[in-house]
Amino acid sequence: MNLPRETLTRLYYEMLRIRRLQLRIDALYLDNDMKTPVHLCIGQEAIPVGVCAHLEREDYINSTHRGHGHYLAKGGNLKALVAELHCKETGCSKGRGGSMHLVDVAVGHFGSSSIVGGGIPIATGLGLASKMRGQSRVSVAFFGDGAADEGVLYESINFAVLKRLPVLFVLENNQFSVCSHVSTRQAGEYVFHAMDLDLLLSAKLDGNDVLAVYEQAGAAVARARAGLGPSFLECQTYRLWGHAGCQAQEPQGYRDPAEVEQWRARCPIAMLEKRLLAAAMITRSEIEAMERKIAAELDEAFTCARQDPLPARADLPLYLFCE
Amino acid sequence: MNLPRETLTRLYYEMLRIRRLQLRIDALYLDNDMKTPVHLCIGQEAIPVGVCAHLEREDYINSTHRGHGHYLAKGGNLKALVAELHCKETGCSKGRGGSMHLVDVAVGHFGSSSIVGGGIPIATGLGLASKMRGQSRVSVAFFGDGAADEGVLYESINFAVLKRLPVLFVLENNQFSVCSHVSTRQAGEYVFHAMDLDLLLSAKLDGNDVLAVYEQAGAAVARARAGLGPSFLECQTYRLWGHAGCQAQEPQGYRDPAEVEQWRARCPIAMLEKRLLAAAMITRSEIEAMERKIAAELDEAFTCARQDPLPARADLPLYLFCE
Amino acid sequence: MPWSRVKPELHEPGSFTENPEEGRVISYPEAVRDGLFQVLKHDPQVFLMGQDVDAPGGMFGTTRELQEEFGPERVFDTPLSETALMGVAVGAALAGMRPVYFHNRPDFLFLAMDQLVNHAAKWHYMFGGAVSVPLVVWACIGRGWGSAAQHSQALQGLFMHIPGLKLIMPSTCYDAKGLLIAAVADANPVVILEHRFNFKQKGNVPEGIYRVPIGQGVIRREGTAVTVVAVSHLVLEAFHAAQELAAEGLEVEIIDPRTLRPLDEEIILNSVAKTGRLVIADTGWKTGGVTGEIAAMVAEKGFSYLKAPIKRVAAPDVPTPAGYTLEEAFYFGKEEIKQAILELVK
Amino acid sequence: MPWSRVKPELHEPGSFTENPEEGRVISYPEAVRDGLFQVLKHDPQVFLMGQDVDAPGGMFGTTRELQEEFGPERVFDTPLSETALMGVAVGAALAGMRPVYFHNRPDFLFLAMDQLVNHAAKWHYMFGGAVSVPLVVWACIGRGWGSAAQHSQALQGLFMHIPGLKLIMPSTCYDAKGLLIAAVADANPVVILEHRFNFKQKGNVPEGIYRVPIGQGVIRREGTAVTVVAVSHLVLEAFHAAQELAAEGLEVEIIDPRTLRPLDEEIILNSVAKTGRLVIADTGWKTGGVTGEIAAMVAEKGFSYLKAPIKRVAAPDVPTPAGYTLEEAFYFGKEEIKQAILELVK
Ligand SMILES: Cc1ncc(C[n+]2csc(CCOP(=O)(O)OP(=O)(O)O)c2C)c(N)n1
Ligand SMILES: Cc1ncc(C[n+]2csc(CCOP(=O)(O)OP(=O)(O)O)c2C)c(N)n1
Ligand SMILES: [Mg+2]
Ligand SMILES: [Mg+2]
Repeated sequence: MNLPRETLTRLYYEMLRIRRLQLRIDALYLDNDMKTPVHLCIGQEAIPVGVCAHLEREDYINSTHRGHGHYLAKGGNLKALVAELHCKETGCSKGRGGSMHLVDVAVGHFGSSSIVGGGIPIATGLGLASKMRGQSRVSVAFFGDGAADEGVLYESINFAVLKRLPVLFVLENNQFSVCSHVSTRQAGEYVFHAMDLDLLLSAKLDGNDVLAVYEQAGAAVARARAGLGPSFLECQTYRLWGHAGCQAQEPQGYRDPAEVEQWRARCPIAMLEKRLLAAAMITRSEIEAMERKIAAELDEAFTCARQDPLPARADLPLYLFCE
Repeated sequence: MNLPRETLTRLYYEMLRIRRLQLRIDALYLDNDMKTPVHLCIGQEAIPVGVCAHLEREDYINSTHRGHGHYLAKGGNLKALVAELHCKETGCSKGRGGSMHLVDVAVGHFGSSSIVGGGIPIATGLGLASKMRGQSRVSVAFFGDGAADEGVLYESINFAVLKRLPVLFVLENNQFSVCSHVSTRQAGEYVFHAMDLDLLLSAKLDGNDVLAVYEQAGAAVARARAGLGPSFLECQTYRLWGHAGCQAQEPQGYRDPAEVEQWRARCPIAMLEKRLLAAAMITRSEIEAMERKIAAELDEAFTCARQDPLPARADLPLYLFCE
Repeated sequence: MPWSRVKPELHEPGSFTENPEEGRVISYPEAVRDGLFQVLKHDPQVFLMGQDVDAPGGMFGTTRELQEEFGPERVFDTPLSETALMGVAVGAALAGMRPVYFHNRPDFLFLAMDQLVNHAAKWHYMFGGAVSVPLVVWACIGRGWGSAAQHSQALQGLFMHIPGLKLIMPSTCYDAKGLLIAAVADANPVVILEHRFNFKQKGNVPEGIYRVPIGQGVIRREGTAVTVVAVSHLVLEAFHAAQELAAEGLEVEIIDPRTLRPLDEEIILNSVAKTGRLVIADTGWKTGGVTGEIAAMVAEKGFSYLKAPIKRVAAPDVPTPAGYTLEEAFYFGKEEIKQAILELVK
Repeated sequence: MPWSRVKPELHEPGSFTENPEEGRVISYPEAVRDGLFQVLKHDPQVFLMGQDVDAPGGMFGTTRELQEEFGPERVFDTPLSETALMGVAVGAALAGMRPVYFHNRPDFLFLAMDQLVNHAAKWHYMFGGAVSVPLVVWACIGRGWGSAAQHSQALQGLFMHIPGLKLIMPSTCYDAKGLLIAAVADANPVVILEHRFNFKQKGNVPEGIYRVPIGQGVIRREGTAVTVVAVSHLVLEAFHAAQELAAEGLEVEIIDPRTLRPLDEEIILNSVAKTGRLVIADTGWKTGGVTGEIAAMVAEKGFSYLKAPIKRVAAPDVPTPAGYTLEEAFYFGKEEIKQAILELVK
């Protein structure tokens, strides 16, 4: 908590904003206006926010199918995101990508893959470009525990370590890949924690505590900017919603409702709110103001998105090649 | 050295036999009778011999492009190997595979891949079959330091650990992948050494000391048979010959001749011979007898191979599918 | 995944499935599940692996409760390690097991290509017949609701090119079960590509074990005017197109190859010999795909039969777009097939 | 690798390379190296990565001493991590670098298919043009000395099927350099498949920078009797076949597409319009490959021109055998092309 008030309230605001967007999506999803497979990160907001708080506009991130949080935390355009969810021409991917394929090059977001693990080497390559050009840009790969099953993570970390690339490998361990618990896919700790810390700075932390994420990410980003090489941050968290779609669509029987409740009690936003209020660093009315601001922003984004034009069928061939 | 004399002389004999075969290939290669890309394991004989000494006929191994040693150490048919090098119908792969694709199912050798790392998951699958059937068979994956760059190793070890499969991952670290030194491909120790030993028994050992290999492999095989799970053995060694072809064909300039000389002085066969002679566990005349026996065996194999029939061009379509 | 659920609907009357009136009628996913159930029950060497095969939904219902039925040793979830696990399946098959490896989407097979193409497909040949790989790889082509470029690829054109692989694309509930059982009984690596749109069907599916021969096509509808070779769910689209054209007095013959490799060339050539006109419809990209091979085969071996150019109805040569308006432009069916037929006869 | 060395030999007289008499004549590997040298020299965004690109041999000579020339930052050896490193190249390309990724053999690309097909090929489209991937992937098809099933695959048939990839297969020293330079200048992912047999050539190669346009075929020899579309080193084989047939009074037209995707359909159709007869020769497997697509394209768009069945001369549908007698049976060239031509005219 020994952070400036502005920083703390900013972290709170960013998490709240991501949460509100997703609850809005959840509430409207069954209207079928968003014909796109959404993967909500409700409960996991602390990770993108805590990490991206250290990033400059030109720093790179790479995201996943569960990418709304990363996109917003990095400063991605909200209206373009909501329009994309509505498959509109005004969407960040012009309606060609949908929820799983967000992009905003203006803020260093070069596109998210829905192939699990697919973004990890790409983020590594963005880091390589930064280093080759002698830039101080860092590159962050966000990925889940399912992606950590893929050999490409081992290969990418090895390459990043070998070249001391300015890359953060941020594992969002929410313990599930669809309905598959991590214990049915991995035994023991991730081996990367055991690497020589000088080669790979690694840490395992509470991904629902935004301050813990903020602190560790700060060290990792500083290390990367200093040219000392990559980091591996395992953030333990939990998705409170189902794997895909809205809450009403979650299949039952693959996880214990009691477990969900325990994690609900550890909501990253509620936890920070409690501490901020206790420390009198924020007031209820300030929070309400934030809520109003976000609600207005969302109202506008959704209104526009609904009115925005759809891609023309005749434009199907566009963008196959870059001229 | 506290092993029975028979075991020690057997280890010596097996290494010598592999060495002599390869020197014979080297000597004859430029005659162009063996129109196949040979990858000799001269200097690395201790690893296949030390490991396979613990294996039963029905245990599984999987090998690589540099597979002559594994094939012989596991008990593969010598004449069928030499015939395969000559692309004959009598070859272990009927002349369809060549030097890089050896097989002898009678001794649990289910085929070697020339895709680096390709055999690692296959060996893991053979181990899975053994476990599913409640058999005590173990499965050994031999592979090099180049293969250890591949993510499939990480994935295969994770799966073997997860299912506690009876698999030995035997890394023959000869420090080179073709002309590329391991230091240009890997930084620091292989992460697998850092795994919880109960999950993955790991060891780093002198791969030129057959007794060290024998001892560690013994522990790993016992562990596998007891159903306790996989092992990872990093055997440090060196290939005294070039990557491929005969000695005369080795390109110059990618490694220091002095380095080669240092390793030549650590020839696994010479080292064991010295110790056996010193301990009076073997005599010069016994060694000469071995040499004569091997020479005769090789003479016969090469004579037959030269006389054996070539595959008929008309048989090209055979073996596309198993009926 | 919720966004890829489908609700079964009975065929409209005139369905081409085997005597839809009599016998047991079940849904397509149930037919696949029944096939899996039979092979797991009758052959102890068979096991089923794949991500979430043990999930409540059971891979669109095809694997529902099979783990409860046969236990976690024989039906198990896997890590997301497609490369290694394809190799694991190859290794188990080499030892004589009969792995059935389920994938949610063909798109993910790109991670397993090395083991599937460089290893499984070559092992029997490369070792002169000493070993064999009785492996079944199953994946279901996605479509709709913004599945987009990485969750909707119809990759039969790639697999059809690989010697050593067999390639199956069923179009009916009956075949889905019968071909799956035949694939598991086959001593070679077999790829089965399903299509989500097939899953809407219900059809006649006998109980117990039966096999549909691999490499044998079937005439779904007899006709004399034009031959339509259609793949997977497009067989049904072609069937409906043919019904409408019959009203206009145009009799279209519909060939369902059922297996693309080996391809039943004879049944196609015989039909073209009769009609002299050929339309080929495939869900994959047009360029370099299935329609290209079938057209070339006929242009080579049945040229003298042809009275008109060969028409190909296939996916536009672009990645699948996410947006539904663009999906409408990308996908095709009855109307486009009808159009192609009419262009050939006018 | 020693077993895959080649010694350059000058074309026999009658070579079709651009005015072989005048100008600078260098070997094929030198031509590729010259292309790399030029792009590395003139564009600081270009870098070269690949296993053993820094080795003494220099990837068959194509990368010889480039590291000494441009330093280890811009020309570097890589770990054997084909999956990740293709993604690394994609990421660097997204940032605006121009990676050139060399592979010893196309066979190894099966490990990189996910990044190449699911990512590189789709990135520009999937994000509505917001990003692009200027990436060149180079690999050299192996042949002979028992290269066998995993070191000899001619995979153009697969890459030709993928929207979003461009695919180049040069057949002359001149084009090898000019197309490489064009590929590096292209803003999209481009796959270049070389063939070891091309490396035996020497030919006329101008100094400095020049580009051969991607998507433009060339007539290697004019003729009126039969059109032969040949790919890569088979262009030379076809050329020699044509020379022999000319003696018999048969004038064969030879089309070298040079790029398979985009394919220069017009040059092929125009030629068939003239000759009415078509032979297609490709080093890849016959079924579902390049010859299938080209044949289908003509059967669709140039049907009325055809006076005879289309003939395909392609690799037998089996994995490549190791033994030299079987290699003789597997591979083909001048004689088989000649045979196909004669069957069309008799
Ligand atoms: C290579 C690959 N395999 C499987 C899938 C199917 N799939 C989509 S999302 C998902 C879950 C991934 O889990 P994780 O990486 O932990 O991310 P999370 O959904 O938990 O955020 C899976 C398996 C895929 N998209 N890509
Ligand atoms: C996937 C793959 N990448 C590259 C190659 C080319 N290649 C053949 S052998 C070899 C060296 C492999 O080194 P290592 O695994 O250490 O085995 P060693 O040759 O040292 O025994 C390479 C890179 C290949 N065959 N497969
Ligand atoms: Mg997860
Ligand atoms: Mg090595």
